[in-house]
Amino acid sequence: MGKSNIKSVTNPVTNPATNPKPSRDVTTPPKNAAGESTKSDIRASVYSKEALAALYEEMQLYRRFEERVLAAYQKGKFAGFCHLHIGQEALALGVQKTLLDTDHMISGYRSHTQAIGKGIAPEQVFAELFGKIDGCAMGKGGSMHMFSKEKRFYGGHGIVGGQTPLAAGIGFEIRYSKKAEVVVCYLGDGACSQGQFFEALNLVATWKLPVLYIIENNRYGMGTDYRRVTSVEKLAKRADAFAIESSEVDGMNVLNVIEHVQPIVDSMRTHPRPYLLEAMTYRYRGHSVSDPGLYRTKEEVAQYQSLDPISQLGDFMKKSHGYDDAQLKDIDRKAKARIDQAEAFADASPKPDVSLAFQHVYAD
Amino acid sequence: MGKSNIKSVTNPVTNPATNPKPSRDVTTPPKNAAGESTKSDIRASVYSKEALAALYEEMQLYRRFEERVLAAYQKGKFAGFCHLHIGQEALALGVQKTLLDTDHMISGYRSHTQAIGKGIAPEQVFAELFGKIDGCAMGKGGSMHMFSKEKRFYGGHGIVGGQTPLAAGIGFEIRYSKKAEVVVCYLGDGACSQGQFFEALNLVATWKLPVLYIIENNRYGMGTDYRRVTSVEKLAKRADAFAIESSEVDGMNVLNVIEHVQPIVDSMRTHPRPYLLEAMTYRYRGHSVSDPGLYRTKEEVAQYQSLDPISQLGDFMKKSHGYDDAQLKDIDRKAKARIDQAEAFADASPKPDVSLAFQHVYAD
Amino acid sequence: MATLQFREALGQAMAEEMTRDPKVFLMGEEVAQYDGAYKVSKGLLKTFGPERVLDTPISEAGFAGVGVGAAMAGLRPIVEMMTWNFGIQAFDQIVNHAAKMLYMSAGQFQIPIVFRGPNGAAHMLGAQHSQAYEAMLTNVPGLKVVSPATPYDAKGLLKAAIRDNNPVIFLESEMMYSYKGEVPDDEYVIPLGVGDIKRPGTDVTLIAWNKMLHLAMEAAEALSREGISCEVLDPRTLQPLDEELIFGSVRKTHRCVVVDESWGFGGVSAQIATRVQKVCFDDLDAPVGLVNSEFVLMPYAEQLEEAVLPSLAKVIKAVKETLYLGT
Amino acid sequence: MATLQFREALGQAMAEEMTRDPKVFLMGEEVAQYDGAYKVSKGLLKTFGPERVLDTPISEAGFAGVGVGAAMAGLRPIVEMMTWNFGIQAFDQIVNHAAKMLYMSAGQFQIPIVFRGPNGAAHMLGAQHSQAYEAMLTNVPGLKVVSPATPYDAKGLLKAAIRDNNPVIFLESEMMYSYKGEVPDDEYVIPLGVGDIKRPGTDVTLIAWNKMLHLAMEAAEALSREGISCEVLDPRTLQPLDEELIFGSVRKTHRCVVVDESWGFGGVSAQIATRVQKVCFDDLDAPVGLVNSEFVLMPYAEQLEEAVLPSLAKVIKAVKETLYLGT
Ligand SMILES: Cc1ncc(C[n+]2csc(CCOP(=O)(O)OP(=O)(O)O)c2C)c(N)n1
Ligand SMILES: Cc1ncc(C[n+]2csc(CCOP(=O)(O)OP(=O)(O)O)c2C)c(N)n1
Ligand SMILES: [Mg+2]
Ligand SMILES: [Mg+2]
Repeated sequence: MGKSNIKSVTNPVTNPATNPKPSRDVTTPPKNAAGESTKSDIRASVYSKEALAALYEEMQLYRRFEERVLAAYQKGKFAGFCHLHIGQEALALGVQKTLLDTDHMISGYRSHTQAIGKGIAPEQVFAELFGKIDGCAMGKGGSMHMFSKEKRFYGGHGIVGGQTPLAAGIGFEIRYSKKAEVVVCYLGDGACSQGQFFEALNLVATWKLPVLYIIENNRYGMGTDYRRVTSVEKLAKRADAFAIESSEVDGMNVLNVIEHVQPIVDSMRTHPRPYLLEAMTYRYRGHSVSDPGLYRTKEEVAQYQSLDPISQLGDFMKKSHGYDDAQLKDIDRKAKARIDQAEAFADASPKPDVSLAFQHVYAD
Repeated sequence: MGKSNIKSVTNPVTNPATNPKPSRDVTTPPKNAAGESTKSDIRASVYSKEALAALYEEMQLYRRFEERVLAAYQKGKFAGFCHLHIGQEALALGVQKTLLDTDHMISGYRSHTQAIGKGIAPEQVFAELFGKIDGCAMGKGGSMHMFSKEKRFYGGHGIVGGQTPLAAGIGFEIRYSKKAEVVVCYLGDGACSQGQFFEALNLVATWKLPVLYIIENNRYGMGTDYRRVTSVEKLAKRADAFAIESSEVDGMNVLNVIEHVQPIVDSMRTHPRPYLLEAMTYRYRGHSVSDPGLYRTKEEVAQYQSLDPISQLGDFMKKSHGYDDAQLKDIDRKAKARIDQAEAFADASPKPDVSLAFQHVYAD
Repeated sequence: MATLQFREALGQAMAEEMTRDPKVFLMGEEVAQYDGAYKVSKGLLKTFGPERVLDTPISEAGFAGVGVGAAMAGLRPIVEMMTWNFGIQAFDQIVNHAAKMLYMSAGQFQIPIVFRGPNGAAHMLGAQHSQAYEAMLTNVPGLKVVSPATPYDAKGLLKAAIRDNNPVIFLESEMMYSYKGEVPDDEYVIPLGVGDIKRPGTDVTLIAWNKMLHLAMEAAEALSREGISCEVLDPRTLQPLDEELIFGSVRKTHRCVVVDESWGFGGVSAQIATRVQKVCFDDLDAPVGLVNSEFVLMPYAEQLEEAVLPSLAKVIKAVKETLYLGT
Repeated sequence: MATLQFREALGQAMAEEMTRDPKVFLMGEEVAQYDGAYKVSKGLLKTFGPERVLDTPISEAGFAGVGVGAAMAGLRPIVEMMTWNFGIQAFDQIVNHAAKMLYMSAGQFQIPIVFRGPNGAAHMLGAQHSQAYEAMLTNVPGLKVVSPATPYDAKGLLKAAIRDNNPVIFLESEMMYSYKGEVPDDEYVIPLGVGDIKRPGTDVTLIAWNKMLHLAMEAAEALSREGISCEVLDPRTLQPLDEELIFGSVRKTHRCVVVDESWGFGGVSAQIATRVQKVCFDDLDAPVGLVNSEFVLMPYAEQLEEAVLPSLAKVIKAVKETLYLGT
C-alpha cells in the first residue's frame, strides 16, 4: 500500500469542536494515540443510539430495495441488465456518511444503493428501473444509468472503467473553481485493469485533483476471481505507480468504513489530492440477476455472509446500546414500508410517451 | 523500483564456460562479489580490443547514419516526420548486444538505429526513408515504420504506446510455442502514460510473458519535460502496480547497458517473465527534424552531451587498450564509408510503381 | 443435419478450427471458465485447455493488441469482445494496428485474427450497450466485416474468417444466439464476400443482415399476402460487399430497400444505396429506400426502444414507398 | 479585415471565447508551453495562464474523459487532439460517454465540449498518421461534426462550436494551417449546420469540405475554362448536414459530385449521395458521382500517396462523367 500522509495532516474539519458538521448524523470518533480506529467500547460512546438506528435503517433500506428489485425483475416487471449490490451495503453507506451534500459521486452500473445514498429518492430509482416517466432519468437510462444533477450523482455508467476519467474531470472542475469539495468514484476489481483508469490516476496525481477512487473489491468481475486476471493480490498497489496515497479497508463493517474514510475525505478537502482506497467486500448474488454464480462454492458465499454488514451493525447495536431483535425488526419494518411506497409509486408512474425517445439527442 | 530477483537466478546461459555464445562479439563481464557491475580495470580485461572496436564502429554507424539522414532531409531528399536517435545510441547498441538473432524487437517511431542494430541493412533503412522500392517496407512505411519479419523487427510504430500490447502478443506466442526467446519493446517517457501500456503490463505480468519493456527516458515527450505530465520522478515505478521486476540504468554508457541488461535477458529466457527497465538518456536534436527544441537550454543540452556515449566509449578504449585518436578516427571512417554506400544504394534504388499502392491491403 | 442454436454453430466452428490448426486460440473476457458471457465458447476450455482458451482482464485495448501481436508472430487468434460496445475501446488496435500492419510492412506481417462478438441492440440495455458498429468498421480498408443471420451461415462464415489471413470483424447478436437452424454434419466453409438470396422475389430487392434479415423475411412474408414479391438478399459479408449479387437483383426488380440496424448517416445502407444509384441508375424505378434505427441514442424503456429500432411496419412502409403505394 | 492564417483564425476564436467565458479552457498535448504542435494555441498560455491552458500527458482516452467529466460539472472544455489519428484512442469517451450522456440522463447533463484537431492526410506521414475520420464520427447521434475550409469559416464556426451545448467534433488539417484568408475585425459567429455556396454555378453541384474544398475550387476553375459551370457547395458542418442547401442546388444543376477525402465505403459522401438520390430522384440527370481516397491504407512514398488521394484529374473526370462527357 502506498504510504499515507493522511494521519499527519492537520485538518480543522475533523475537529468537531471548531467545525461541527451539522449535515451529518454520524460523527467521526476521535482517534486514539496511535491514530488507529477505536475499539468497540469507544465506539459505543461515540455513536448515539439514534445515529446507529439511522444507519441501520438506511442499510436495511439498501438491502430491502435490492431484494425488491430482484423480485420485481423475476415477476417480469422490467428487463435488461440488473446488477444488485446486496452484501456491499456497508461501503456505500459508510462512504456516503463521510460526504457533504455538495460533494460529488460517480459510479458504474451496480449503483442503485449508491444513488439512493446520494439522495435520489428510492421512488425515482424504482421508476427508472420500470422505465417510467418519474424515473431519475425518465426511463431513458435504466438500471445501469441512474443520474441526478441536483444530487450530484453523475451516473450510473455501463462501460467498465469509463467513469474513472469522468471523475477526474469532475475533480478538475473543483480545482478550477477552487472549491473545497471532493469526488467519490467507485469502480470494481475488474474495472481497475482498464487503461483509462491508469490514465486517470496519472492525471489526478499530476494535477492534484480531489478524487477518491474506491475499488469495490468484491473479488469477482462477472465469473472471474480477480486474482486470475491481475498479478497482484492488493489492488491498491495500483496507486504506487503514481505515488498516490492508498489504503485498504474492511468494507463489510459500516463503522470501519466511516472511521477509515472520514479523515481521508476531510484531508482531501483541505489539501486537494487524489486517494485510492481498496475496499474488501463481497456480492451475495450473481453478477447480474441472470447469473447463477456457479463459479463460487456455497461455502465461500456462506463465509462472507457470516460477515454480513447488517448483522454486524445489529450485533454492535445490541452490545453497545442494548437494542433487541424486536427493535431491530421495527427499524427493518420502516425500511420495508419505504420500499413498498417506492415500488407503488413506480407502479403508478406513467410510461413515457414515445416522443421522449426523440428528445435529449442534442441540447439547445 | 520493484525488487529484482534477477541476481539470484541461476542461469547457465550467463556462464560463458558452459555455454559460450558464438553469435555475440561482446561477452558479459563477470560480476563481483556484491553482484555490482565491474569497474573499469576489470572491464579492461574483459572486453577485447577487437570487441571494443566493433562496438565503437557500430555506435558510430548509428550516429553517422542519423546525421546523414538529417542532411538528406534538409536537402529535401525526403519528407514527412523524421525522428532522430542521436544521443541515445548506447542504449540501442547495448541492448542489442545482449540478444540472440532469434529474439524479437518492437519499437516506436524513433527506431532507425534499433532497426539497423536488429539486422536491417542501413541500405534498406535509407531506401525506406527515400520511399524507394528497396526499402525494408518497399517505401510504403517510411521513417516511422521500419519492418523486417526476417530479422524479427516488428516495427516501427507511429501510435505512441500502441506497440506495447503488440509486444505482449509476441511474448504470448513465445510462451504458446514454448520457446526460449525474449521480446524487447521500446517506448518513451511520454508513451509510458498511455493506458494501453498499463493494460499490457498487467497482461504480461499475469501471464508471465518474456517481454522486456524499456522506457527510453530521454526526459522529453516532444516539448514536454516528463516530470510535468506524470507524478513520479522514476518511471520504472509503473512496474510496482503489477509487482513486475524493474530497475534503472544509465543509458549513456554502452558497457553499463550491456552489463545491466545481459543478466536480465538471460534470466528471462530461462524463467519467462516480464521486466521493466528505465534507461536514462537524452536526445540531442529536436523531437523531429522540424522541432527547434526551444524548450531546453543550451546548457542542459551541453551537459548531456558531455556524457556522450561515443566519447565515453572512446575514452574507455584509450585508457583500457591504448587506442589513440587516429585509430578511433579510422574506425569512424569505416562507419562513414558504410553510410556513403547505404545512401548511394538508396539514391539508386527505383521509386515504386504506383500499382504498389494497391497491393497489401488484404492478404490472400 | 442437426438443429443447432446460433451459439452452438459458432462454438462448433471454433472447436473444429482449433482442432484443425494448433495455432488457433481464443481469448476474451469470461470465454474460458464461464464458457462465455453468452455461452458461445461452451466446452472449449475443457477440450483445449487453458493455454488455448484464455480469460482476459477487462482490458479490451490491451488484449486486442495481444491478439494483433500474436498474429504478427504467427498465431491465429480469435478475440471475443463481450459486445462491440466495449470493442470500441480497442479501435486503435483494430484500426491503426490490425488493419494497417500488412500494408505498412509491405506484406511482411499478416494479421490473421478474428474479432468477434455481439453487435447492436439486445433488449432494454440502454444507450451504452446497444450500438451497432458496422458503419465504423466497414469504412476501414484492411478489415473484413462479416455479419451472419443464421446458424448455418454463422458456422460456415466463422470457419472462413478463422482461416482468412486478414483481420476479420465478426458481428453477432445477443438476440440471435438462441435462434435455431439446420447445420450439416459434414464440414463446410462459406467463402467471405459472397451474399445469399434468402428468398427469391420479383418486385423489390430487400437487403438485410444479422437480426434485420429476420425482420426482412417477416416483411416479405407479410407483403406476399398483399401480392408484393420481395427478393430478400443477405449480403452476409459487409466488407467486401457482394455487389454483383446486389446489382443483379436490382436489375431484375428495379427497386431496392435496405434494412440496417445502424444509424442512418453513412454506413453500409448508404453505401449500398450509393452504389446501386450509381451502377443501376437507369434500372431503378424508385429511389433506394432505407430503414435504419432512428437517429437517436438508445433509450431504456421498452416502448421507446421499440420506437427507435427498425420494425415490421417501417420495413413494409419503405417497400411500399418504392412501389409508390400509399400506406 | 485582417489576413490571417488558418491557425491564427482558430487561435483567435479560442482566445475570444476564453475571454468571454471563464468556463472555457483548453487542454491537450503540447498546447501550452509549446504553443501547440501546429501552433494553433500560440500565446494562449501567456494570456490565460496554466489553469486554463493545460499540457496533458499522452493519454487521449484519459484527458478526453477529463473533458467530458469537467463538462458534466459545468465547464466548457476545448480538447485538442494532436491529430485525429490519436483521437481514436478516445472514441470510447467520445462515443459512449460524450455523445450519450445528455440522452441517458434525460437532459440533465449537457456536455458542452469541443474536440478539435487535424484530420486526414498531411504529406508523407504514412498509414497511421493519415486517416480521415468523418465517416465514423458523423455516424453518431449526439455529436456535431464541423469541418471548415477557410480561416473565415474556421473562426466563426469554432466560436459557435465552443458556445454550443453539445459535444462538437472539429476537424482541421495540418495542410491548411498556413492557408491565409480574410477575417473580419469585428466579432462574428457562423451557426453550425449551415452550408455555404463557395462558387455559384449551373451545370453540376460539386460538394466538398476541408482540404477537398480547395481541390473542388481548382477543378471548378479548370472546368469553367471548358465551359462547364460548377456550383461548389461547402457544407462546413457535416453533422447535421445542410440538406436543404444541397437539395436546392441539385434541383438547379441536376447533377452532383461529392469529393470526400475519407474512404469511399459509407461515410459523408455516401450519405449525401443517398439523400440526394432519395429526395432529388426525379431531378437527377446522372448518378451522384463520388471522389474518395482509394480504398487502400496510406502509403508513405510521395507518388503513391498522390495516387491514393483525390486529385484534380479525378474530380474533373467525375464531373465530366455526370455530364456524360468522355475524358
Ligand atoms: C469496457 C467493458 N468491458 C466489458 C464489459 C462487460 N462487463 C460488465 S460488468 C463486467 C465485470 C466487471 O467487474 P467488476 O469491475 O469487478 O465490478 P462488479 O461487477 O464486481 O461490481 C464486465 C466484464 C463492460 N461493461 N465494459
Ligand atoms: C497516441 C498518440 N498520441 C500522440 C502522438 C503524437 N506524438 C508523437 S511522438 C510524441 C511524444 C512522445 O514522447 P516519448 O514517448 O517520450 O518519445 P520520444 O519522442 O522522446 O522518443 C507525441 C505526443 C502519437 N503519435 N500517438
Ligand atoms: Mg467485482
Ligand atoms: Mg521522450
